[in-house]
Amino acid sequence: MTLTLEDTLKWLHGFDATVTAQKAYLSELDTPIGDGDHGNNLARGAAAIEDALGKQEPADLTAALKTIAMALVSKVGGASGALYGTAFLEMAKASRETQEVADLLAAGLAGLQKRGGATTGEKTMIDVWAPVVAAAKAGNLTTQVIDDAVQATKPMKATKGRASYVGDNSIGHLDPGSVSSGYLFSEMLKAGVTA
Amino acid sequence: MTLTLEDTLKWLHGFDATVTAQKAYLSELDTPIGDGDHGNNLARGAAAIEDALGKQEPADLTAALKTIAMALVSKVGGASGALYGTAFLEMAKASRETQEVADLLAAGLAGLQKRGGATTGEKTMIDVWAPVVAAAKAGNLTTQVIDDAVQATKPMKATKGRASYVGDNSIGHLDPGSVSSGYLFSEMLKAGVTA
Amino acid sequence: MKKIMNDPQNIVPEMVAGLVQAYPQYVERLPETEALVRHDKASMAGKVGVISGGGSGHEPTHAGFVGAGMLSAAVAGQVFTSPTPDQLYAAIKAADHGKGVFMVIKNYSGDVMNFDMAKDMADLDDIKVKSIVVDDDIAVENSTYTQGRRGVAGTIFMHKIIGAAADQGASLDELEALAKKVMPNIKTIAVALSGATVPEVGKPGFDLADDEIEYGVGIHGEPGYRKEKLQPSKALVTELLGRLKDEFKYQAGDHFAVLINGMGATPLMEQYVFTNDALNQLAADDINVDFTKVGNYMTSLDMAGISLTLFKLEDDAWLKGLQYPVDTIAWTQK
Amino acid sequence: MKKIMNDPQNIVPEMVAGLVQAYPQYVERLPETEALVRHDKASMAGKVGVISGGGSGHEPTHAGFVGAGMLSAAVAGQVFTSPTPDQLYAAIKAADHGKGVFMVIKNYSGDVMNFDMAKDMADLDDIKVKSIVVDDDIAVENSTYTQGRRGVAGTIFMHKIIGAAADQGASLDELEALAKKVMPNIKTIAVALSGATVPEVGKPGFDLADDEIEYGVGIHGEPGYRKEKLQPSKALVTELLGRLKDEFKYQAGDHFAVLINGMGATPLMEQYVFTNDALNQLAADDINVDFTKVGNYMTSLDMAGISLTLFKLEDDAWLKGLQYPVDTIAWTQK
Ligand SMILES: Nc1ncnc2c1ncn2[C@@H]1O[C@H](COP(=O)(O)OP(=O)(O)O)[C@@H](O)[C@H]1O
Ligand SMILES: Nc1ncnc2c1ncn2[C@@H]1O[C@H](COP(=O)(O)OP(=O)(O)O)[C@@H](O)[C@H]1O
Ligand SMILES: [Mg+2]
Ligand SMILES: [Mg+2]
Ligand SMILES: [Mg+2]
Ligand SMILES: [Mg+2]
Repeated sequence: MTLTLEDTLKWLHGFDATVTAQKAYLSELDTPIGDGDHGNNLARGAAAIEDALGKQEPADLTAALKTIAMALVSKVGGASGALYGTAFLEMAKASRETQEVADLLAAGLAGLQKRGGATTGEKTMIDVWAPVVAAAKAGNLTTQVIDDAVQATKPMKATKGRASYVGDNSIGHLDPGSVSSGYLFSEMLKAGVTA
Repeated sequence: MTLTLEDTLKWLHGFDATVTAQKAYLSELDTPIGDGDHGNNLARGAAAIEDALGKQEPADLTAALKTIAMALVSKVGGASGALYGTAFLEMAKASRETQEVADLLAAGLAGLQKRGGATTGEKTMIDVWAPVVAAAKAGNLTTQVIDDAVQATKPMKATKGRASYVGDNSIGHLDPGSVSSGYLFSEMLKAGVTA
Repeated sequence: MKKIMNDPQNIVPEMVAGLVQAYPQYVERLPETEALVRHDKASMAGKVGVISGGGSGHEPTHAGFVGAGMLSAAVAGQVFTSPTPDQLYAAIKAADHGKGVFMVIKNYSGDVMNFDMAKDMADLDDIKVKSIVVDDDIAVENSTYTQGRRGVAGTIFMHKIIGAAADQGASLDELEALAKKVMPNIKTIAVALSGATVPEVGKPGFDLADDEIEYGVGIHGEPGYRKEKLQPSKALVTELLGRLKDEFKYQAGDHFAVLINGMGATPLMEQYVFTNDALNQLAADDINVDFTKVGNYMTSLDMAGISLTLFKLEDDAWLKGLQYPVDTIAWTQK
Repeated sequence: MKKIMNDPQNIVPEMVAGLVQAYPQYVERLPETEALVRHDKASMAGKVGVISGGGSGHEPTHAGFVGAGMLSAAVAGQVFTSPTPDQLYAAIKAADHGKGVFMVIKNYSGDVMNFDMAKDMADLDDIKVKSIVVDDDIAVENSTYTQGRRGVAGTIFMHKIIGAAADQGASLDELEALAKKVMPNIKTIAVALSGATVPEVGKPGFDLADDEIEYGVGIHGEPGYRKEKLQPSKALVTELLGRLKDEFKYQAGDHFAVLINGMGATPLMEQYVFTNDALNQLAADDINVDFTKVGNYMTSLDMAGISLTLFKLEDDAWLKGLQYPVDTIAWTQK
């Protein structure tokens, strides 16, 4: 399936609403193994996206993805600002060549990996993005796939990001960035974008 | 009655013991209307007196009073260090002329008033020293006189010392320096020094 | 009580020992005292000495201000207890270089009496000693019949002005005249978010509920004039600056120096937010703020809170005094 | 949570505004950013710019170190959140005077990524940018397979050394080589008495009981390696210095600089007591301490606690770098 401007706006509005509603929960997840700001960071990002999309009314998919990316890059900060910002920037770039959902998400994932240097199994959002992209490519992305990927970060030991500082104590906690990435993809499905 | 070296040592040992035992109580009295250190200040003084008397074995009354004064002056600090130190210094000076208890205490009181500039009714230790000296001169100093003087500081409004900073709120609290002065004179009576 | 310390009874000598070990280029300890004298002896030659001191628990006051352009010596008493006269006397002797010694005393009966006794001792040595009693805390009612007002954070400005003048060769009489002119122009008021815990006591001097603040507190746990619910920074500024305004009756166009002082446990971030609100309000009132300082200067152990000091710059020379070069542990400027 | 603030969401811009209003002689704000650049432009001419930045809540870090001899510019992110690349890019542009810009980055994935992105942006302008990632916190296990160690208080020494070298005309390559040589010689470890409360969160990142401390905590509420009952200062020194000793394997006669850093709510009095114990122990080990600094430099909001940094002075030039003149809000020396 291809990603349209309209679906993208619907998708991001959904994501922004969820992230805003889950702000406290996301920050709470970030407390035992991080610095307790993931919810605040993303809520700031969500507000910035809403603001930017409202003001700029992007003309096409590329413009929309770039607007989202710039809002994230310039308003979030922290690891997640750089990562989500980079992912959407890479999706924007790729969208000039293809609008295929799986390809766009794959471009986002490649950007994430370049920026953060993490691979799967390190208890980061890569552990959600990678299986989601794989499923999208296979044409069978479901909420089940997403939820399983999120839950799978729980027993992992973090070796990248702030959670790595607590070593073995990171085991047994969900990775906050994976949970928010889970919201991102669930909201995509909810917006009617299938892959 | 005249003050002897022996009685003086007995008196001060009694005072030191009482002050040390009442350290927490005296500091507590100093908390609502002062800075909560009167007990610690005097306990430090008591230890210094014991130490100095132990080391120096004063040969006569004047030497003993001076030793006590110097221990107080150099180890206590705060208002009470200056005041008690001055009082004993003036008593030491006077003791070269007279050993009459009432006269010695009167000399101490004069020193206190010169040093602190307070008169009766300002909710300071003067409110115990002044009636005690008056009673001593009249030859009828009793624990009752002392206790009454101490209790009389309770309804007063402080206009000198730290307690004056709380203005009307100083009303209803015993003055800590008056309580410790009460100990001083009660211990004097207990040591067999009458006046 | 949770404090980084060993035996609370030794906290002052251990603190002084730490300070001297850390900063031997600034301060030296006088033998068997908690009195610290300036290391840079050359900077004192031929000048009036300036000393200060008081109870401990207000760090970096007073030892942090010993150095060229500020204090010649400082004496640390027990926590919240004025130093003893023998130690003050030792500081006077170390600070005297033939021109006499000026003492900056905070207005507490204990301090005043102990400094007085030290002066009496110095008199016997024919060392000329004069002094100023700092009483900048407007939270306390002023009256000639009482002890008067407390000396608090504004003391730092007095140290600076007197230190600069002494460094430029002012005589003892000139310093006294300057201090007397300056003093009524320095006023301070504070708000506390929590009480201070004296190490030997082990519990705070006053208690505040989780959502309570207290206006007008002193720097030794002295209670203030009103408790209320926690207010936003802007409202704190309205209350504190409002009181200062009433005292100064300041007019548009007046010139002031401002000191925003953290009480010990209040982070700089909060102090800067408060600074922003205070300076905005002063600008709205058309006040010229020619000099600002923000930080922990006159603390009260682990008390959380802040004080606001205004210094009315009636004389141009006073601003120059604040800007004059100084080289101490806690205040250095070119 | 009791803090002096207005809306927690605006705490960073309000803090930055307060800082700039208080100290216009040191810093200027770049339009529409929380990036501050040195006011004294002449001091930067013809030299490599040095920038740093990171989440807020560590005041006076980073803006407090902007000035001649130290940083050219600094960027304040949200509380405990690395700044965004556009603001870092603005700081790079302001700091560049034709010789390129050196970035001092603390080792957090967010910081590293955002500074990287800023460098990418500067590349498009042909501004040469190099950097060091500071990772001095030995509480964290080191490994090339992980994020590695955190950057904490030792960062201040890196700022100072690089700032001094840049001021003396070192090239970008020389600064990079210097930073790489210096970095493994700076190591830090901390102990907390209480957690830090992020204003927007409203409760502490971790809880400690009334008699509990935690060794090895980070500066963002990251938990440490062990909780135990409150210990005397001497015992804290034994634990923290013991860990540093193990890392450095130091020998009698070695030369070190020492930074004792308060975490925000810890009074100077306690810091000096700890300093005394630390310097006594180092002296007992026959270590030469050539430079000491004590105070709140790399704080963690309202956390109570202390960190101990040792910097092994393998090269005489490094001590000279620490002693080199500097003129900033938080570190001034002749
Ligand atoms: N190197 C990395 N690669 C991929 N994801 C990362 C990396 N570092 C951190 N993350 C993700 O970022 C999340 C934390 O984001 P956030 O709390 O907003 O930033 P910060 O860690 O700077 O406070 C983590 O839960 C993790 O999913
Ligand atoms: N000017 C004064 N004249 C007489 N007594 C005074 C004066 N000022 C204070 N005092 C006495 O000193 C007592 C307080 O002593 P203390 O707490 O040891 O000293 P400080 O007030 O310096 O903390 C008061 O309770 C009061 O009795
Ligand atoms: Mg986080
Ligand atoms: Mg007292
Ligand atoms: Mg006292
Ligand atoms: Mg963060």
